[in-house]
Amino acid sequence: GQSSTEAGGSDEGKLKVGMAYDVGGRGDNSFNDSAARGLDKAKGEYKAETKELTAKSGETPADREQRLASLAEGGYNPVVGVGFAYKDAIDKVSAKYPKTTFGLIDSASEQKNVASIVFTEEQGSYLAGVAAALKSKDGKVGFIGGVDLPLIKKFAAGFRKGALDTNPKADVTVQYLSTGTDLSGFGAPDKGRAAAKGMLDKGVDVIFAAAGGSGAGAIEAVAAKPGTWAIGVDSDQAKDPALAKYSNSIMTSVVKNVDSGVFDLITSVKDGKPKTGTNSYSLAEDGVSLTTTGDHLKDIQAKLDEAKKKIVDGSIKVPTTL
Amino acid sequence: MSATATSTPPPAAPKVSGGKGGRSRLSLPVVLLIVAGGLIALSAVRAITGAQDLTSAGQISAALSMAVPIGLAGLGGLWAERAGVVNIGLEGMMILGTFFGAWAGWQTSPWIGVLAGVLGGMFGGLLHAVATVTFGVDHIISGIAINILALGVTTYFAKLWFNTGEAAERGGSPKQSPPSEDITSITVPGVSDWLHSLEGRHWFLVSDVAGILGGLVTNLSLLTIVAVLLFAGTFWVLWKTPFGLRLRSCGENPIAAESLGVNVYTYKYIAVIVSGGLAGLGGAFLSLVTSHIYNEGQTGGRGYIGLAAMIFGNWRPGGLAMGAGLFGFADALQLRAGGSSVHALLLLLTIALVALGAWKLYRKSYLTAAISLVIAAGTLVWYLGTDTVPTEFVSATPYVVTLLVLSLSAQRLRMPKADGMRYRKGQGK
Amino acid sequence: MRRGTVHALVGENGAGKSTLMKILYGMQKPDEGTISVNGEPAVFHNPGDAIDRGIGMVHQHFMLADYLTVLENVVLGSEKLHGIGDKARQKIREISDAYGLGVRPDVLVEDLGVADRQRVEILKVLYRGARILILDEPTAVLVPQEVDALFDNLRELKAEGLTVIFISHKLGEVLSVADDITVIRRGTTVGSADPKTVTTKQLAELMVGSELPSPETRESTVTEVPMLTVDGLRLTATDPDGVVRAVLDGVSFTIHKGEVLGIAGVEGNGQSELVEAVMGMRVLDTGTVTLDGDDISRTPTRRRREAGIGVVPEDRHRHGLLLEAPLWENRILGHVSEKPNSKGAFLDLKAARADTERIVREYDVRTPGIEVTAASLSGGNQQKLIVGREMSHQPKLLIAAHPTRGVDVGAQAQIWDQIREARREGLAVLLISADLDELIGLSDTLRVMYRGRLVADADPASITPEELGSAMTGAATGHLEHPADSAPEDEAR
Amino acid sequence: MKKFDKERVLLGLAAPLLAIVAAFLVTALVLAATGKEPFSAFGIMFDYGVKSDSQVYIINKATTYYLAGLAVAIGFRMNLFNIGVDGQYRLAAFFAAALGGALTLPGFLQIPLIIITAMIVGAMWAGIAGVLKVTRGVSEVVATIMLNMIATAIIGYLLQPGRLGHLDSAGTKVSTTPLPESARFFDFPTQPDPVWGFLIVAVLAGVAYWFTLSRTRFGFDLRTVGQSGSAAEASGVNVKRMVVTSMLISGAMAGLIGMPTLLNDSYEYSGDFPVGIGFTGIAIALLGRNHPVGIALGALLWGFLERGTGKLEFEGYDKEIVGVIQGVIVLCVVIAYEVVRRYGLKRQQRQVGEKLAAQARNSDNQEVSA
Ligand SMILES: Nc1ncnc2c1ncn2[C@@H]1O[C@H](COP(=O)(O)OP(=O)(O)OP(=O)(O)O)[C@@H](O)[C@H]1O
Ligand SMILES: Nc1ncnc2c1ncn2[C@@H]1O[C@H](COP(=O)(O)OP(=O)(O)OP(=O)(O)O)[C@@H](O)[C@H]1O
Ligand SMILES: [Mg+2]
Ligand SMILES: [Mg+2]
Repeated sequence: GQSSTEAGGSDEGKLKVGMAYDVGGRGDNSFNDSAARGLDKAKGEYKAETKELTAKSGETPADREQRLASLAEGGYNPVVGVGFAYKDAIDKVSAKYPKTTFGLIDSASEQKNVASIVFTEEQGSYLAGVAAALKSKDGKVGFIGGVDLPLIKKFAAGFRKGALDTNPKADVTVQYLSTGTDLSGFGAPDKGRAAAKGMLDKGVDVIFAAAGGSGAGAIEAVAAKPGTWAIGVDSDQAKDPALAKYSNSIMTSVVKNVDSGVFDLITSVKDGKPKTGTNSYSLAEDGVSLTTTGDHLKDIQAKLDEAKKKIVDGSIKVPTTL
Repeated sequence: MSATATSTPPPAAPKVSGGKGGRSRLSLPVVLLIVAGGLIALSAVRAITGAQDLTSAGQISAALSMAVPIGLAGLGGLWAERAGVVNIGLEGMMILGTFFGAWAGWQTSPWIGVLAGVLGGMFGGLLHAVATVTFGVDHIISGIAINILALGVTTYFAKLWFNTGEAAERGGSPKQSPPSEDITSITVPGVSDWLHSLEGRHWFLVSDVAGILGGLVTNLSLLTIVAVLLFAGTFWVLWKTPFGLRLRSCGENPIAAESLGVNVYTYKYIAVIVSGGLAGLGGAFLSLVTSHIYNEGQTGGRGYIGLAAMIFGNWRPGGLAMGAGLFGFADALQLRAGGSSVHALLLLLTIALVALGAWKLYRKSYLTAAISLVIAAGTLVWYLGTDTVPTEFVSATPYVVTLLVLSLSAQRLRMPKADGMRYRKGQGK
Repeated sequence: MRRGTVHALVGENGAGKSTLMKILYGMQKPDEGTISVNGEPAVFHNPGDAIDRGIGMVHQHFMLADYLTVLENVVLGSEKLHGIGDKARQKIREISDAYGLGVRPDVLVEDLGVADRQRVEILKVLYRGARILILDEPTAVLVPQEVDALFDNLRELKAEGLTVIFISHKLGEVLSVADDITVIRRGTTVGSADPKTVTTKQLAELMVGSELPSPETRESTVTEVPMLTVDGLRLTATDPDGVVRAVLDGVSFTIHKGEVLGIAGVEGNGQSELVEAVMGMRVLDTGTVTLDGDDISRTPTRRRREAGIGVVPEDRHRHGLLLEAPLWENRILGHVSEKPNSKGAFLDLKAARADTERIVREYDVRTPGIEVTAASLSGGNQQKLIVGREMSHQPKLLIAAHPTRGVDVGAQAQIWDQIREARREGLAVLLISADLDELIGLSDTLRVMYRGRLVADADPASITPEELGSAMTGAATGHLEHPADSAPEDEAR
Repeated sequence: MKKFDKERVLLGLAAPLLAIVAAFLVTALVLAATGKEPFSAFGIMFDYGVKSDSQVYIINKATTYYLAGLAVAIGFRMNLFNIGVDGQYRLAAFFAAALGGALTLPGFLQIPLIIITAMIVGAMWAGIAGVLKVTRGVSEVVATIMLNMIATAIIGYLLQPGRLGHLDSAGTKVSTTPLPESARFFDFPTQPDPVWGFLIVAVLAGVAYWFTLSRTRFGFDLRTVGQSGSAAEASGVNVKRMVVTSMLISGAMAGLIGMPTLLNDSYEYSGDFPVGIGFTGIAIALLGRNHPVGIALGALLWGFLERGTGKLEFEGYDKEIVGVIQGVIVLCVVIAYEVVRRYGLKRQQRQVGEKLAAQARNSDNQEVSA
């Protein structure tokens, strides 16, 4: 029979950007939203035509391949896969569509026509660790990870290192909400809250929650106890309308500027010089950073800048595993 | 079904004890004794290991809030199964509860959210009743279908209702609702502080009791109190009122009930709808109390766990409460302190196994005794040789415990006799 | 029907007695016709309506919830009368004392024997203040002594002005207790009789429209060759409380080729367990079972059946049939490993179908074909199919548990004939039946089972059902001698 | 009798068709109520679903679903509710992937080894529930639910760098060591995408399922237990052993579920290995009424719906509607089957009664006239 995409055919000249989001998609107030911001910017500046598709939970590699292929076949170029789950799918699909540039967020592909966009989460987390250690009264700080995935462990490792480098006597508690392939830890605010309360009960007074949706629960628990701080993740959580009530307890958020990664990629394609290889967005190029909403970091900004400088110049190496 | 009608009389060999003697129901003093024994052991373990969190107010309070949704789901299961309908659709009804609870909750007030959650669950219950009672579909199959449907519907409507317009501005997303207001929590003024200071002393037993009581009087959500009342209310309604007698008779022998003028369909409908409502309330509790938002996948299988807790509790509210408490306790322990508290529990497990072994030795079942003692030795070695337990094991603990408990006691459990059977009006011979 | 009388309703199996009573009790709706109570026409939509009009029914199969207490069973549905608490308990005691029923309100029904359950059923009806009492085959499961006790109760009720409708197949009983008799056949009234003048024989002929067959075996075919030997059988069961009880103890007997051994006993005294033990469905605690010289005590059921044990189970729906499967699959059931049903590990569907056709023909199973489900056959035809199936494999031993229960007279005679014929060819039969006439008529040897033990034996040529009955209640043990002179009175069914 | 059968077939088809029509009606209502145009949505799904690459996709999806449906159906035929297919296949695929990644043997050895490992692991995991049921009386429903959770924990524990996990170069994804080339299953070189070779295994599994159940003594015994445990026991089936055996077989079949993905697609087990297919299998077994052909149709329908709704998103619909369609289909189908089953039974009883009555009348008349 006829193939679904034969009609496609790419009309050269017009910039068409295809986005394949991870589970959650646009509107997740987090990672995917950040990517979407990059897309929106391109849409505004370059009048790009866009198509956005979203993964659903429990799908197979084949589903992701299908999603990417349908975008590529539809003439979208670049096609961006948001999230490391797209790695294998992009490896395969990019081989089939050599003329299309693919963007892969948070993972690295060896294919020629793939631009891998990775972030040094551990560096951002390191700064969070520094901030936490400085703000904590007696050095007890906590890390809540949604699921014990390597990506989350990167956050944990950086945070711990930052805290210990700042205050060698710091006590860093690390807690994951679920483990392995059970991803419920990313969507269970009640668990985040219970874990945070457990830490608070033990005297922890700064908690960094890299736990997706569960982080809201942790922030809520922190907000209920005066004199304690929460650190958000992925997007500026102090500006998250869902957390507006607690924004005064959110010291800062470690953000990955996926939007600039996405926008840069789109720009490179538009300019006819598509990026390839691994593009690392590190602290140096503000690929990761701490937000300053609420100005809670003012008093320690100098120390943070100093730590940042050391990381950038390489005198501090931040580990990626615990 | 004629099996229920033509009950064979029991073998006529003389019974050791006539009448009620020897029934597996534990009397109140025995239960209290067991509870006291458990408390002493727990307290001793806390004292020895220094895992203070085991009985802290925070732990108990967290355990309670983790236990309530499970307990409510289980209570839903209890209602349905007491009327003879197995409800494995609790999970789906809970999902409906989380969804509708949050949906109404963020727009209006949380109490209206609670109501919406209950109604959502009741709708699921109604579907289950229509399928199983009116159409006679196998209960498990209908339950599974409802779980699939509930997930599909909520996922679709979440995207439609939470990711647009005002909802999106207030922080909604395709997977998440905007937050709703708090439901009032109460703390018993002086008592709570006094207990808290007592707990801080780390005295043997006293501090443990103080911690537990403290957990029960601090920051108690009104909805938790409602849940506790529902437990008591369920016991009263099902065991102390004519309505409850009729309802239970439908689970024991619907044909007999029918022959006495009980409209079995009506009671089954009521029971299953109430069941859905309770599961929905459990869901609403999740999306309105333990968190203020709906999240996709938020129930995380709690409906199934509730069912397990109910079986664990031998189809009785008291036992169910204990089962749910156990799950809640394990969950909270894992989340609050992870490996170290559970590591302390290894010691408790060792003690329990030794006690079991001794008991079995006394009862002359040497094999079981030997097995218990060997496992006890194993856990002791494990305890001494490590200082934390991998989190994966911790998270699996409640499930393993459930399996163990069920395999040790399943034969003593007694479900309603006509539970799960398809009943048709007028099928009696 | 007159007030204050016992009105008996008789008719063969499936005549429509129970159906009629269910209509009276509001459990089924009549297509046409009217019911009048106390001269007023009444329409019952459900049992509740009937109860309101003072009609109470004790069903052929007990309607009790095992896990509820007697009190709960009694007050269920009539909680408005005296609540469900102490007042109700008091009332139950009162009624129980008034009619000498001896019912204890707080025991679980599970723990009661048959006779006690029946009294609970009667109490249930009285508790509701019923003035019209329907008893559907109340005596089927009782031994004669219990029947007498029941009749005493009935007479007392009658004296109180209650009306009793009494259904029974045991015509002797009917004559002894009834004031009026109505006979129905194929769903219509075919006559009435006066119990003072009519004989059981006349009544029986009225019922079936022809002469009654008798189960009597004329000539003896018993040989000296043992076919089944059961020795020192002991079987225990653990109840939910973990208490271990012996359900069979010290059971020993031998059945020879060509012999029918009848086991009498009140239901629930271990007969079912004995059958299961011989079939290999239960693991013996001690004892041996020998079939045709081979020790089969540890042999699994399948192999025992292959070795020549045929079974007509007591509950055909539970143990003998796949109700929703076609007849030919039911023909395979239990003999899947034997010819013609299979070759090696594979089924031989063609041969199985063909053989089913043969059984249907030879055993006169009334069915339009072999593709219909077993559920759509009538009870008697289902039973014929089972008998045909079991006989088709030339069993050495036939275990027949209530082989004619719920079967009409025609089919009954046919089944008896088949058993006799096979016996002549050397079949050994273990016969268990609640129908004492069948038992006495068909058996070569009789044993009585009581509380898991064989407590008495008797010679079927001389024993009467009454004597057997007293042994069944444990009142007599050992060899039951019958005074030689008095010829057994024909207590036809 | 022939006529009888034809009507039965008609009745058999009536149920799923009714259910699907009902499902589309309900979905149309939902779409319309939420302000979307339903009919063009169905048009899009259908047009897209019949395209050649869609067909490949659907077939590949259906391969997995079919195996899942079979695994569940084996239990259902026994009246056993193996809710644990989900945990069984995940655990099986995980261990098979770990083993496959660790070895490099010639393909003809390695592939069977991987498949057999998966089947054994799946069987063992299901067997636990079977053994607990027959020895300790634990309901298989509860036991398998618990085992699902425990399987998740075991995989979580072992799928860590340093244990059986392997961290990718970007440091973000753990998986088992990828299978070597030799351990990959062949593809059918269809255009534009290949059809997975594992389809062959699925078809064989279906044939084996059909043959075993309907043509062998073992299958007869199994079905007997499913229809009436007590009758099976009396007929000489060792019911306890049968429970364990069928749990083992169901688990072994569950072990195959992850294989198409592992051997034809992902070549490794990682955190994004598909989850929840066990539950999809339940839906599909219900839909296909435990019949090998029915399950195949159910699996294809599921694949079609998922493919079609993927396109819907492209056209501005919400693809989550697929969950609604699937849920409604399942609920409708179980109700429709029950109604039809009951109607069929009643109808047959009545027909038999009438036929016999007619026969009886005829013979009566003859006697009278004689
Ligand atoms: N609605 C109906 N339509 C047709 N036949 C029916 C209907 N209801 C019952 N029957 C049949 O009528 C017959 C009467 O059965 P019933 O149980 O009343 O007999 P019975 O006289 O009580 O027999 P038994 O002595 O075995 O108890 C049975 O064959 C039953 O299947
Ligand atoms: N609604 C109906 N209309 C007509 N016939 C029916 C109906 N329902 C059931 N039957 C028939 O009535 C019979 C019911 O069987 P049942 O066991 O009640 O018969 P029975 O009269 O008790 O016979 P037996 O004396 O052999 O036990 C079957 O033949 C069945 O096909
Ligand atoms: Mg009757
Ligand atoms: Mg009958």
